[in-house]
Amino acid sequence: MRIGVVTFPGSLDDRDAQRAVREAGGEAVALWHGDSSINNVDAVILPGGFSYGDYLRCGAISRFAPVMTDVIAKAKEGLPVLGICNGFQILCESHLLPGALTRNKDLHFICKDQELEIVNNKTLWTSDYQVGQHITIPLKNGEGSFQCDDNTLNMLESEGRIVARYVGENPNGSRNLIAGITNERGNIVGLMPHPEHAIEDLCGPGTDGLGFFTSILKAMVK
Amino acid sequence: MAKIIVEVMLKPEILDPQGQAVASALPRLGFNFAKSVRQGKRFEIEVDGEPSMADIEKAAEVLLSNPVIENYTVRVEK
Amino acid sequence: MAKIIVEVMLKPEILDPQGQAVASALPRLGFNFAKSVRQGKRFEIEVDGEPSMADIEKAAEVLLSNPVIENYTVRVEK
Amino acid sequence: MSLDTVKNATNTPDNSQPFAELGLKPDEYQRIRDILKRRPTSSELAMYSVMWSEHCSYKSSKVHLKQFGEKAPKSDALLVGIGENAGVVDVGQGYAVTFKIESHNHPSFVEPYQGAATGVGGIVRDILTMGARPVAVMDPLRFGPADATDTRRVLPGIVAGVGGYGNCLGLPNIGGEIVFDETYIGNPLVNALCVGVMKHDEIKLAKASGAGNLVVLFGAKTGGDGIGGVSVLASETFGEEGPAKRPSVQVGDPFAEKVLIECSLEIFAADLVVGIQDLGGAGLSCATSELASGGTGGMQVELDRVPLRDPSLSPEEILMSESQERMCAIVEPKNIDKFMEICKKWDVTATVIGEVTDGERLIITWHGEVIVDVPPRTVAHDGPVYQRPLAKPTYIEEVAKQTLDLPMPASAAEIKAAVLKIVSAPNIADKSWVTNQYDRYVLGNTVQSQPEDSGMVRIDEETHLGVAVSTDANANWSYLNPYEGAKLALLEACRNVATAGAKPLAVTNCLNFGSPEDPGVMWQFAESVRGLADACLEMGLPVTGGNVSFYNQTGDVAILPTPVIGVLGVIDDVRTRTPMSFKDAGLSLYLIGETKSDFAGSEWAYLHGQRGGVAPVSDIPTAMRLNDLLVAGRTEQVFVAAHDLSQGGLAAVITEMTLKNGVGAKLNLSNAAMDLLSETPGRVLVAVKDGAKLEALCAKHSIPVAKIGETGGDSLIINDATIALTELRKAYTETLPKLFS
Ligand SMILES: Nc1ncnc2c1ncn2[C@@H]1O[C@H](COP(=O)(O)OP(=O)(O)O)[C@@H](O)[C@H]1O
Ligand SMILES: [Mg+2]
Repeated sequence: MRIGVVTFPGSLDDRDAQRAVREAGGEAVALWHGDSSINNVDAVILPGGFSYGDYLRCGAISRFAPVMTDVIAKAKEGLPVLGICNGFQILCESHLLPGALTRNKDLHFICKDQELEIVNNKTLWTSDYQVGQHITIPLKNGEGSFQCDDNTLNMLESEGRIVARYVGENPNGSRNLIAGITNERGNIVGLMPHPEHAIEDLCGPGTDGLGFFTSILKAMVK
Repeated sequence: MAKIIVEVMLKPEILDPQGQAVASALPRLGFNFAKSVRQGKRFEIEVDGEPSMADIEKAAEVLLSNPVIENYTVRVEK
Repeated sequence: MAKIIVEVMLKPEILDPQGQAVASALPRLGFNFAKSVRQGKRFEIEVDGEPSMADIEKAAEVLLSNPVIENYTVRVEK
Repeated sequence: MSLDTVKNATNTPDNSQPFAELGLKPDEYQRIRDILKRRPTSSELAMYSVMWSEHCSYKSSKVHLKQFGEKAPKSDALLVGIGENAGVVDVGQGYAVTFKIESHNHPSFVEPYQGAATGVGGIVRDILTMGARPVAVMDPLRFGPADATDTRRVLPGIVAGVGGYGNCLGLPNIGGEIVFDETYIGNPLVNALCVGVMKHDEIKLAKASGAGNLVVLFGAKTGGDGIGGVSVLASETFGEEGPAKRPSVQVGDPFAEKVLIECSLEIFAADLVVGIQDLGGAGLSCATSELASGGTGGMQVELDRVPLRDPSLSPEEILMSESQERMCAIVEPKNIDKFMEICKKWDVTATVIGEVTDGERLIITWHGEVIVDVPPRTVAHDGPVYQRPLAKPTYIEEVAKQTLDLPMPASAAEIKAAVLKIVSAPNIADKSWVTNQYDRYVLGNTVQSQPEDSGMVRIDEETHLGVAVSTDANANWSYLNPYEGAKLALLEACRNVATAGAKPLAVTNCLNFGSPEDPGVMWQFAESVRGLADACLEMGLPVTGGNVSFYNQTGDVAILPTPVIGVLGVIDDVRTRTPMSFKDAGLSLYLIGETKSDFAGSEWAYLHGQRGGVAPVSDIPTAMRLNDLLVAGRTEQVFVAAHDLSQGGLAAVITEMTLKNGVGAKLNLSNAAMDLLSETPGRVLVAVKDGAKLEALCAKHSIPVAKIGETGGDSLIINDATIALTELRKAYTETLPKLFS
């Protein structure tokens, strides 16, 4: 199973995403923002970071990277894509996912271990979790507040497209405590917290994040 | 050489924590004139020659603003 | 009810990484009209009654802008 | 103003020049004329003035810093010593680690966000310049009183700046300090530390050798940033009304730096540079003169090739500009195409601005005319050296005579009140309001970060080799006794590293003081350096580098002498490190080390407005045995948890240990007030399963140890005083958010 991890200028958690893929038993393939294609990897991860310095709007400039043309086209045909943090922002800017991620309500960058509830395990990236399962993984961003209009919110809720919610106090002002969402088809997932930083006990809050990576590997052998 | 101004503001229904922060800071400093504050972006673009307004509108729409949460206005400054 | 607009821009001599990033992104999207881009802030302040312009100027200077690196302009919108 | 060429300078020897405005003394100006055997051109004058400033030439501190070299213990671990951008130590398995602290105090007072941000950016480039991949940062900070209005302006900005820049670079922040004291109002201290890792054969040096090799400037374009800043900022004391000369501040672009880091590391990996230097203080003046004098001496630069952000800059300004995110490399012609290719890949502007030449002169031209023709050593290294007058300040004897009069809690109610008072004090209270604004996870190798005693990162995923770093200063003790204060700061930093189980290996420092023109301040400085050098010698630890920041004073009020000491330790298997806290009930709590009545300079004394008394005196042999004990106890897995006692004493430590995992503790103390609040150095609180094993270990290292309680429950019980953890947590965590949210 070859999972591509795209590195944009300013990507930071790309190596960590690759490590997570390997920990889960997959093969991590480094993709470059300037590449014209994703050279037939089976899935793509858009990693966290500050691509293009988060200037203008997070993900607004990366969205137009050459490689994104191929990512967007194939994602629409069902290619599994996981956007983590900055990757989630890029997916929203690319309109592969609805809504947008805006400044945290207290205007600070937040780095903390965040409890989440998995509310949809039908996506290609969450099948290894139970619905209602609580996991704790790092949240670290300055613009993680999920915002959208009421219609979009109702659609996401009614179609069960919310993947994970924050548990406890709303850390950043996201509507309906949304931490992650998916598209109709369930192949594209955007998640604000960082599962790739919760894959070993030593350097993160446990291993709760590994499920996102094992899920996709299982989904692809099926 | 002309200067183009693009102003981008969050849509009214979208939460604006920065504007709110300013609104609540003002009274603390003894300024009580503000009923509400919204914070947005302002771009000053220097252009040479006569660029097509259509181009600039397009750039404002696809790059400088995010239609999901923001509105924009474009004007040429004399 | 009047609306006050405060525009805050980095002083010309101060580096503007955001504006630079936009300026270099535009051509990649096929927009070649921009010679330079500066990005600043725009505040829309709703006020009731007739606030003293002096107050608003003061607020712009001490809170809305950072005089060390930024300039501001204040105007009332009809 | 017409171009002042060398020819012009020779023909107009008597033109008067503004050397004083540039911070040069008449005799310094005369020396320049003697060196050049003519008057300097305006560009040469700019270079000399900025390179001979306090900040760049260390003219007041040099004679004292020498001791770090002279007294230096011989250490096989030291691969690169003082004099380069940062020292490099061998940590085994072929790995080399470089680390250094730098200050950005005055700029952070003027513009907190940008000052702090560019401070981080500067130290990271120093580390990168050594050929290393930066892997972590730390930020020792000092502020005025927590409730002072200016602190409310400065602290949030500085914290946002440290985070804004470091987070965007993808460097985990693994530690630092936050201390509040009146003397820092108007003089906040922003010290930034960076750690970098490389293989031995990847070390790079700042030297321009090999005639015909090319001088390449790459990174951001040059603008008017902080022109003269380096001399003005670091050499002019602040008047009452604020900074005497407000510099045009430098604005950082962390994205540009992140790209510059990746670009440089790819260039290093392809082995495309002969020498490399970052552009920090003094910009091109520093980079060109240091590179040239680091090599054979000859260099020719065409200044008009430098890519400009602001085309109106004059040659003098280009030489002095402190625009951030720039590097200067020496590249063999055969490698230049590959070099440019990599820069293109990363979208980094790179320009050949000159070449290395035979001979010993640095020659800079502007549109073909020679505007600089100097022996580079005279600019970079032969700056003035001052023997500043020293005088022991009169306050030293006075404070030593003062006897402290402090409340000593005895009853259960008093004990409870005292604990809640001290753990809610800004200096002791929970700092997560600050540290939660820093990314501690990025790069995926952070084993320990705040609030552990030291930051720890894994440097090899297969072998689990890692390093631990701690920075410490106890300015209250340094104020009472600068010599002992510096020693005690070193001992504390070492202990913080050893507490986690890492072996102390090397030392860096950032010496923050008032005006060197004040003999009393100069005495504090000299005593601090002497203390640190003596302690390093006795402990066999090399000083690998550091930084000096003078003029931290408002009017004639200087900050407390604040020598921030950074210690790097190595740990062979990070998986076995000793954490600061326990998760289980039923463990025995032992206090290692002896508690005396040490209240001078303590937080308890500070809270009662008393600065006097006699500081503790360091006991280095015992401290070294304790460190060995802590490392041995880790290897033999004797400890479940261990936490170093420092500011706030046992009261602070037991609070942090119980609240970390929400497991309570019960302590039986014979002399509650002293046991809880005294700050006797050289103590560690440990939680163990097997007390006998611990006692044996302590006996073996002949260190006193005593059982003082056990873990468990949902409160902290001290003799007959009971504090519910919920109440303790409230007191400990509410302070900073209340002040700064
Ligand atoms: N307090 C100090 N202790 C040890 N070395 C120091 C100290 N202050 C400065 N140095 C050393 O002097 C040299 C020059 O310092 P500096 O000019 O700050 O270097 P850079 O400009 O690269 O930051 C460096 O090697 C630095 O480590
Ligand atoms: Mg340097």
